Amino acid sequence: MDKCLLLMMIFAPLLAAVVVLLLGSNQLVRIRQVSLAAALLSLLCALHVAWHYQSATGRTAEEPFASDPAFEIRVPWLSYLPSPSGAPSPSIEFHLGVDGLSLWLIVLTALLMVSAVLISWKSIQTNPSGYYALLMLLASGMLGVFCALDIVLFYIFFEFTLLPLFFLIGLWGGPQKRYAARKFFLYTLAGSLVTLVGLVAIVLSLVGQGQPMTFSLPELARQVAIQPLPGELQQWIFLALFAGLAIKVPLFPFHTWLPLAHVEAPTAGSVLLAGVLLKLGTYGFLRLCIPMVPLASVQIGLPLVGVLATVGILYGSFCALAQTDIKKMVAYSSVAHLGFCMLGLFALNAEGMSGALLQMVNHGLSTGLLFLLVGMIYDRYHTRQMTALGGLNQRMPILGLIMMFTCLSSIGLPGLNGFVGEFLCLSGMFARHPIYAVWGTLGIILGAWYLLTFVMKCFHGPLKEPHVAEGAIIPDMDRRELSATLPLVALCLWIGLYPKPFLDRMKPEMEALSQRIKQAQKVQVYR
Amino acid sequence: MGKQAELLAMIGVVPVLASVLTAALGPRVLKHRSHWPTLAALGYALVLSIAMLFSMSEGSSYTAGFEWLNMGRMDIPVRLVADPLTAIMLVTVHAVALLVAIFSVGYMHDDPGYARYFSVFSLFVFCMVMLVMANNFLMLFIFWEGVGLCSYLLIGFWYQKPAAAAAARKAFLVNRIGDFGLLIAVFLIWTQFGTLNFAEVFRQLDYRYLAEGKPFDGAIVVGERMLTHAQIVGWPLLTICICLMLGAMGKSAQFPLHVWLPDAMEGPTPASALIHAATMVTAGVYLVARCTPIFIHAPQAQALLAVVGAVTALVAALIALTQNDLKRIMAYSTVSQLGYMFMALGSAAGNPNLATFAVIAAIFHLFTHAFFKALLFLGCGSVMHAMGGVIDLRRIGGLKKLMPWTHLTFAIGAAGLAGIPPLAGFWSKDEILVSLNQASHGSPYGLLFTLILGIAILTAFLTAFYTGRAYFLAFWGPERIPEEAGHHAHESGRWMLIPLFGLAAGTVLVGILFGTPTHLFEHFLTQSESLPKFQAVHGSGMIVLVSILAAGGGAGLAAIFYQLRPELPSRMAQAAWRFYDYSSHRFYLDEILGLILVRPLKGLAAFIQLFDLHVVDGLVDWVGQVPGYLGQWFRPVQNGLLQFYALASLLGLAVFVIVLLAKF
Amino acid sequence: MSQAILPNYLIVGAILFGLGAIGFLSRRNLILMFLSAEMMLQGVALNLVGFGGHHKNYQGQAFVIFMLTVAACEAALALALILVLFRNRKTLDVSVWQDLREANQDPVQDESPLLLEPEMTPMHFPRLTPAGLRPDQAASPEEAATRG
Amino acid sequence: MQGVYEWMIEASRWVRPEMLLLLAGSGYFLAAVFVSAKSRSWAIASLLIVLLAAIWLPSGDADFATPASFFRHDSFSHFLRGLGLGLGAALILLSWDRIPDRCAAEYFGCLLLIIAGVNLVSAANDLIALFLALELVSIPTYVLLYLLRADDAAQEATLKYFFLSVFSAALLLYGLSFLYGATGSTNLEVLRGAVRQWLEQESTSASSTLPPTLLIAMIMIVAALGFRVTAAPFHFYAPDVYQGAPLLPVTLLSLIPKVAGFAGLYQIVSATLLIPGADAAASPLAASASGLFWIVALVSMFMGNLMGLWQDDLKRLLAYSGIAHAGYMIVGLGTGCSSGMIVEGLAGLFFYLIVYSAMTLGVFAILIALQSRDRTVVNVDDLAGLSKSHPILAVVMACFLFCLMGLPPTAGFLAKLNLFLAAWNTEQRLYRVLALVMAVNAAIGAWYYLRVVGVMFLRDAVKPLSVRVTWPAWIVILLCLFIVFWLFFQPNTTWTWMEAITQRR
Repeated sequence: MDKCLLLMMIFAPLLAAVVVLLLGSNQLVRIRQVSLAAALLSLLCALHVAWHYQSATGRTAEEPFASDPAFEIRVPWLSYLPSPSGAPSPSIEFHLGVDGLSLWLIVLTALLMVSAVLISWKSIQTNPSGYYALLMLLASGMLGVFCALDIVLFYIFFEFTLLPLFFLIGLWGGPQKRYAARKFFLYTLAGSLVTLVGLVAIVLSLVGQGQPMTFSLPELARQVAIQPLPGELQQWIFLALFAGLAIKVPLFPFHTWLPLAHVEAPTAGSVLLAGVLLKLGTYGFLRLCIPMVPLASVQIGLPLVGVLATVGILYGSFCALAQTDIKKMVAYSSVAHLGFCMLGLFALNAEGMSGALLQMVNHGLSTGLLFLLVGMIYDRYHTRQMTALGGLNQRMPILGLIMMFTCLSSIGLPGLNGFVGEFLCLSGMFARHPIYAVWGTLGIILGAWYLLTFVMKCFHGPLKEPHVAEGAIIPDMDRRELSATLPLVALCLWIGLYPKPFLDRMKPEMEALSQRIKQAQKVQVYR
Repeated sequence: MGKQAELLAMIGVVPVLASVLTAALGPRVLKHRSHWPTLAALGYALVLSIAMLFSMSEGSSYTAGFEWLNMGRMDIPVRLVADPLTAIMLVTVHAVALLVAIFSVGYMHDDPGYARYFSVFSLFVFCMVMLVMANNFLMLFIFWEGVGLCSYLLIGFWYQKPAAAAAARKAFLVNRIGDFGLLIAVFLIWTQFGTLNFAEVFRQLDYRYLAEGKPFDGAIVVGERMLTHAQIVGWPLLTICICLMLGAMGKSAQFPLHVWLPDAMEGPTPASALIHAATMVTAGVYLVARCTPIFIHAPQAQALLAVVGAVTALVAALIALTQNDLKRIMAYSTVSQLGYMFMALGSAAGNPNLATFAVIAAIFHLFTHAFFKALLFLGCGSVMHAMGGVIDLRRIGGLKKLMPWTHLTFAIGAAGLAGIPPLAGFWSKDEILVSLNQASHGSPYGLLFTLILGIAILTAFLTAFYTGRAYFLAFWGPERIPEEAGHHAHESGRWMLIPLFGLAAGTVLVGILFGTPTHLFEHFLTQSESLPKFQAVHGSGMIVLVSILAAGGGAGLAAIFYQLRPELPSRMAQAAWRFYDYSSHRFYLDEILGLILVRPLKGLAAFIQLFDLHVVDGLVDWVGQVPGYLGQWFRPVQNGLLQFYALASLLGLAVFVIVLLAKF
Repeated sequence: MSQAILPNYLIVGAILFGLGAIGFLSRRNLILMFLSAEMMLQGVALNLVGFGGHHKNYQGQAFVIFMLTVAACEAALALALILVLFRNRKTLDVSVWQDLREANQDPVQDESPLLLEPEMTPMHFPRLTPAGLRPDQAASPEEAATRG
Repeated sequence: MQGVYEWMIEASRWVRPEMLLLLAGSGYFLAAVFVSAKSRSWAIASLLIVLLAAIWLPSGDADFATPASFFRHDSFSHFLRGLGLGLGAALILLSWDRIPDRCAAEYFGCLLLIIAGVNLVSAANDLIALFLALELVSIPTYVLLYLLRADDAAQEATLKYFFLSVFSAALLLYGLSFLYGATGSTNLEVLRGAVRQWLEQESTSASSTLPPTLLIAMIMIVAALGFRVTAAPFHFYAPDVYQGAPLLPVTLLSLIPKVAGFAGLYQIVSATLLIPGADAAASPLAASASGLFWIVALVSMFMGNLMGLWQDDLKRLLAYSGIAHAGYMIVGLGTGCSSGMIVEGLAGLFFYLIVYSAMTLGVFAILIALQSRDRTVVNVDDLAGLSKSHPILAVVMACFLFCLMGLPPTAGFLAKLNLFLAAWNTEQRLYRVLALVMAVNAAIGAWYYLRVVGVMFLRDAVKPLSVRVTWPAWIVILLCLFIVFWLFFQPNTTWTWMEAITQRR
């Protein structure tokens, strides 16, 4: 039963996509129900996995991660001829599993899917079957990335997510949707193809060193630990991986597709884009770069990412400050927040990396929430201009409250989720390289600046609404919208108030990874 | 131990329960009874904290606590600790909070956000007590931001008012600058000491080692590095102290980060009384006092602290001279008094033996200030409530007869602030002056502290003067009542008067009961384990005399100016027109900050936005077009001529042949 | 065949092949181009025959036979095709066929016209004398035309 | 030595299906003079004949090759003949009702001959047979190109294809003549033995005495067959011819010559370069050839993709796409030149060839299905609004295009992945660079495929398409779709097969 859980979680949305397509666009109610049911089923599976997940003990630098065997699925998929040494036939596998690195991201994805379905409930009227089918496909892809433990399978899911999102943006997006969709697609695709070369290089360089060929990520991590790749090769591989992942994250200066895609995407698209898809990049760094090429991560990753992430934090914040379009502001704030995330990741110690992972979840929650709420505002007023809105707190107190909450969570107020992540990221980086951390910390001032300015302009002060139809009273959040947001709010609070259960489940992996880095550095010194 | 632990836990838990309860039930169920959970909780917590105070002789107490965050070397439990310093803070907070809460019942009674108010109020008390009970820097930081949040929420309580919304944002942002410093300090402490626990850090910095000039036996293991004592005590400690100080400056509204506090008066007056006068703004003072063992090792930082305090005290007092808004005067006065406390805290620079006395002086002033400043604010609130929200001294006056009780208590508070003996302010201010006087003798910074002492005395004089001015203008002279007052123009009700009486009693009594006459406060506070060994400092008669003279002089001058010879002030103002102008415009500090900080940053933001759009994105687009250009470049090859195609193929072939044959 | 002769075959073959290639590239008359290509094939044939002699087996010659067959086949097709093309454009110049090219490219203009521009004047075809007439009695073609 | 008769029997023993096709094709030409039948009848007959040929196809289990035989049959030819017949059947289905009755017999006859030709290329065991088979593909193709339409464009296309094809045939023959000259035999098995012997001598003697004739032969053959597979710089005709000729012949042109060309290249390469047991590094010829393929692959990929960016004409676009894909496949060929790998470049090449056939056929099938008398689909923009008028077709088309891009979950991804793995596995720095170049090119290529997707989905038609897709077209389209996905989800069988066929020789 447990073995099938991951399968069910990933393929329930896929099945729903097919069903929805078969239903056709006329049966709007059915379509929504099926999609919601699939999303909920996925979420239930994810929660079940999270609940029964056994945190591994005794992770070592040699074996920094491996799936909880209770949930692992491994089926050969594409086998290559056996190596001359007579080892078993190496094959690309359909290898799913869950470990401390992916657990919370899986839960986050499943949770955000439910919200995404709910938020699209009314705002999508044109061709709903296509829309929901794509949404469901996207869910499958995203869950697949986090569950994949085979390097090729990982990449397959990684790439696959591009397709549904391309159509979601291109078909249901704003006025510039075609440009946005194309840019998003091509930019990220171009990067990730280079990443593919890097992945191939990892696998085959190990074969070149006489290791048996394998595509399994845990297996590769172990091989790399036993016999690290030569330093120069590591650097090349790092750069190749960096090309795709940095665009996906997006790190400054590779971020320009993001504001465009965010602004043009429909609300659910923005939510998932910010909430999950950007995490694919950071997750890729965590899953691929750090364990496979630890030395290059220290040698070039740290200075490169350190500088870019720091610049990104400040740069993103300043850009957000200059925006009058709310969605664009949130989009730029993502650049800043992911800067924190990357800063923590490349602190390369347990604190920083766990902070980064937690920050991924946090960003997913709070930026996801922000996009949901902005979407609600847009649904009501059909504008996202700060200048056109004001004092909405009086019209919609609940929305105002949740927006306030979300902004506070996003600016890293202690007691809410953002703080724990940012704190761990920055403290990790501070221990590694204080200068980056100090500059990064400046970001918390700027973050408060633009978000509170937004709250002040739109929710405080005298009421100012753009023209709405005669006699229409703009309603506050209804039950559907509340059920889309409240679970996220609750999770924000939980992580903020008591992060330990979240951190505990990633701890063995994180400490093993940091151990791995230390080991790599040591080997370097002795060489 | 166990009993104390329970006490501590209860003190922490009770207000938050009240807050949650009010938030959950307030709008629907409790409505106009929303204050009861808060009052009950605060009352209960006050009793508990007094019990705690009395059990303090058993030594510091801890709760067991639970793991909150544990990752890598970062290990942060939620664990409460109480030592005398905490106990005093707890009692102060709870006492003032309870009285202010009672006042609020009357003051806020028909506000639509009644429940919201009390919910945030309780939340604030929770954060504040947790702040003082935290046993490590991270917990402290968390609740440090927590009180900031509550402050933000209460300043922006009437969010419909643009001014309130702007003030709230300003408060939060300016505080964030301070928090930035504090956060850096936390990181530095963590990397330097490998722990964030107060006791652990202080143990590593034990004063004895420094006094004896010995290095630690062994070295401190910080991360992978081994640091010797000398390495820690050098610039890292100085940086830590300056960063801590930055944090304290933000929260305690020290120059130049004080700009948020006067604006914060947009919030409800009782909230101002509690948060922006008595408790939250003193968190910075508490932080520095708590970190005395660190500051001792960085005399430069302490001197800087004193300088900042002195500048703040003087500037704020000068601004307060000419303000017409009663609450604003009080706000500047708060800033000024906080500057006083900073001066005191800094007075131990280069003179470690004075440290404990300096802390005692500062905390004592904090203690007394809480009473009389809360009293003054509530008095303002009472006036405001009666005057229909108008508090401009040019429009009200002669309220003596209309509001006798308010007048009386306000007078007591004003006298306390001015430092008229034997009220509380006199004793605490005296101790600070003594401490400064001591610092000006026999420390490396003697000359500096002589100057600061002068500033302190001048400030004392100015304080007495502007307090007197406010008092006389509001309560004496011909009766002036603005039309907004309407039917409210009468003495406040019981709910509002009782706290006034309570605080007035406190103002009268705490100085005599705990101050120099009895030394109770001193004795109690010296039990703190983290403070260095106490060395009694005896005040000189000279200082007392100067202090009394300054207070009396200032008050007397005010009486002359605003009661006996009302035409004098305007003549003075004309004579010193430029100064008057500067002062009444708060020395244009907001404008200057806006000009050198806010506007450049906004300009930068606009520039970066354009840069992003045109340069970064333009570059990306350009790179995206490169393949297209290259393709364009190749296109003429496909010119449609058959023979050209054949020729090109043949040329390609020839190249292959040549290249490959050349290889052999 | 002795060793020494093979290079001669190869050289002549290469020359033929090269000449053919050059002709293919430089001739603009479709028929001449095709003949040039045929000439390349003759070069190959010479090569094959030479090698066959060198290796003392018949495979080279067999190859040549097959090759010639194919060449004949192609020639038939070529002539048919060229006929169609000529009908369409009234010229055998290959460079008139450049409509299919990369969009927005200018057509390549001839600087010099084709040297052997086919005369488009009416041609005089010889006529066989009809049966039963003496050659001198046969009418001249012009007369025949006027007679209808 | 056998008698001529036995020799002929021996030679024809393995090619019965092809003989059937040839006979049928020739029969058509003859019958057309006397019989006037509907186009559909010819199509049905052709389909039946192809099916019969497929049934007759000997199984690929055993290797019947004997050194002397003119033709041979092994798992490689079994696979490629199957592919050829499959493509033939698909082409017949696509032509179902689209051929005017007047030239139907000639059309289907030529088609059958071409199928026979492509099969014989892979069955040939002799240079002469190889050459003849290749010509058997070419010559009917010339006819097909202007059989259906006799306008200027079609004539020009035919002219260009014909002349350049003849030119390339000359190059091929020149190369083959040197191959024969260097080894003394036209039989591929004998040739292989000779090269092997020479290599053994080579390894014992110190000096490198590679006859330059072999190298020239290699280059000439690569050039000539590069023309068939549209590899740069021998690709020039492709865009013009594709643009000018009618859709059906273009479909054929984009598939059949590629299959035949790669089969021929593999035949030559496997005979002269892939010597089992010989160390790749020890063979200077293999090193030169892989260098040659490196350049050809690089230029093809860049030429195809960079030029593809500018195309509006769909057929021209697909021509450039074909050039680029030829480049990818040549990467596989080049990596295949060094032996001892786990992931065979050659297996990757043939895997890619299947996927390429499926996806290209799919795209062309949809284009053919969309043509109607009053509304032709010529330019990319003509596809606008396809998602509204033919939603399913648009989605299927998008699948093919994503497959061409190489995105998961389509077989295009695995095909590219295998080539990546192969390219990296050669341990040659140059080929690693090529892997990177492939990645870059895949990204560039994505641009113009995506443009088509974008036009189909994100733009509305000026004049919507209203054509009904016929069932034979649906069969082909869905079959291609099935292959495109099936090879992604169940690649193992096919991949193992591909590895097997390339290991056999």
